[in-house]
Amino acid sequence: MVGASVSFVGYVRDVNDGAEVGAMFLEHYPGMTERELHAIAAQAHARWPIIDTLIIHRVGELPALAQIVLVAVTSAHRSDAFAACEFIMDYLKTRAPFWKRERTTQGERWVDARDSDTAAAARWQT
Amino acid sequence: MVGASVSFVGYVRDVNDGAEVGAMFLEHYPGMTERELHAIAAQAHARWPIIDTLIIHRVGELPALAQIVLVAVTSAHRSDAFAACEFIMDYLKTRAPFWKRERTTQGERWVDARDSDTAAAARWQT
Amino acid sequence: MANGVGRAFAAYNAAMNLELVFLARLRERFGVARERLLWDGEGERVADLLAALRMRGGAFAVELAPERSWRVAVNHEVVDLDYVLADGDEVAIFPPVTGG
Amino acid sequence: MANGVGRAFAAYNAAMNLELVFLARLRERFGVARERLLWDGEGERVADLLAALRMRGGAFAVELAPERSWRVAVNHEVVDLDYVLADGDEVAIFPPVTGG
Repeated sequence: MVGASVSFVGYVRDVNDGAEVGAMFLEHYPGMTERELHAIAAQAHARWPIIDTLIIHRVGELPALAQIVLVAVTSAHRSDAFAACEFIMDYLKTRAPFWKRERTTQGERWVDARDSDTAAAARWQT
Repeated sequence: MVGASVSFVGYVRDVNDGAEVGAMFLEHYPGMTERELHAIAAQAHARWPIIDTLIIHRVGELPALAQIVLVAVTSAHRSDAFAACEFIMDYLKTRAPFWKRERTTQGERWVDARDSDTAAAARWQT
Repeated sequence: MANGVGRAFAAYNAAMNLELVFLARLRERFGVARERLLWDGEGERVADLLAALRMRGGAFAVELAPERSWRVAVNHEVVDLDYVLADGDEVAIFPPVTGG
Repeated sequence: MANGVGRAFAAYNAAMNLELVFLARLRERFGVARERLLWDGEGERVADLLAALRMRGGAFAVELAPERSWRVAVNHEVVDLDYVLADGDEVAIFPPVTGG
């Protein structure tokens, strides 16, 4: 029985590493990306007694401040929904095949992977 | 700049401690309850670099499966929003002046405080 | 004691007006939600007021027994038993909270 | 080697058809998103294929250098350099992911 629902929404930043970001292009790998999202959700279900998960990730051209990703988790008790939602986001950032290219005032550039995201995902590997 | 938004919704359980719950009455202490919610939000702002918080808590008669509470937190980075949202919920459960009375198939009863909620709130006191 | 009248009154016998608020289960058991009390009992601490309420017997004696779980807030802020009351205080007594 | 033809073919010189996929920055640098390759090079491991791609020089040599960051997936699953390729495999090479 659903007692708790936790949801996360991520947005396109309008500033990153000092440059103003006007838009972003999100590339994915059709087939592998869907497979990876299912695998991430299955891992969350194996770790916590959660009821349902929803992952929506946009691809293609996105303007600054647009929503990129939604992760929603329902569970009987709130601590499981919080943990599973944060786990899914940390894994999405480091494992799901998505690549961001920013269009800034200084031109276009591919976004590099962040050490902080890798560290966040590593927390769950114990 | 908002990069992340985490929100929590709590629902009226339709089963609790083995009894079927048809509805719930939520009592509050006008004046003190509002004051306590502001204090909880202020604590979250003092602990994490978050941008905004929203707390909505319903009172009065609520049917089973109705939404009781919404907590939403926005921040630049997702870990701050997750932590602050869970912190606010843990404190709401143990400090905010709300009392639940359930109407079950076995009659009406006031809900007792849960040890698990007290333990969850104690996590943040370090 | 917010004004000269209050201070003068207190000088005689520490009498003060208190607004008592009972919430949730306590409100139901006592059959009262709010009560205006002219408090001229012994002492000015919260503990003294609670002792006086227990003297009423019945549900007051049962529910406010020291081993039961209740909290006291004065003017919307949780206080402990040594808190010293003042004229005009709103004193709320309630069971452990169960919100969210 | 999914069928008899493939097996017979492999008996001669281990030749196989591979579908190469380049993504994101690598797709841009190489100027190609997908490439069908009849692979009859030395060895059947991912490492052998990468060595052959580096021999093309240019952006391939630069971007696929061992010290650069890239990942390889075969049939949509990330693999390491010792993974043994088979006829019909889809081999994707891409930079570290930056989703969410």
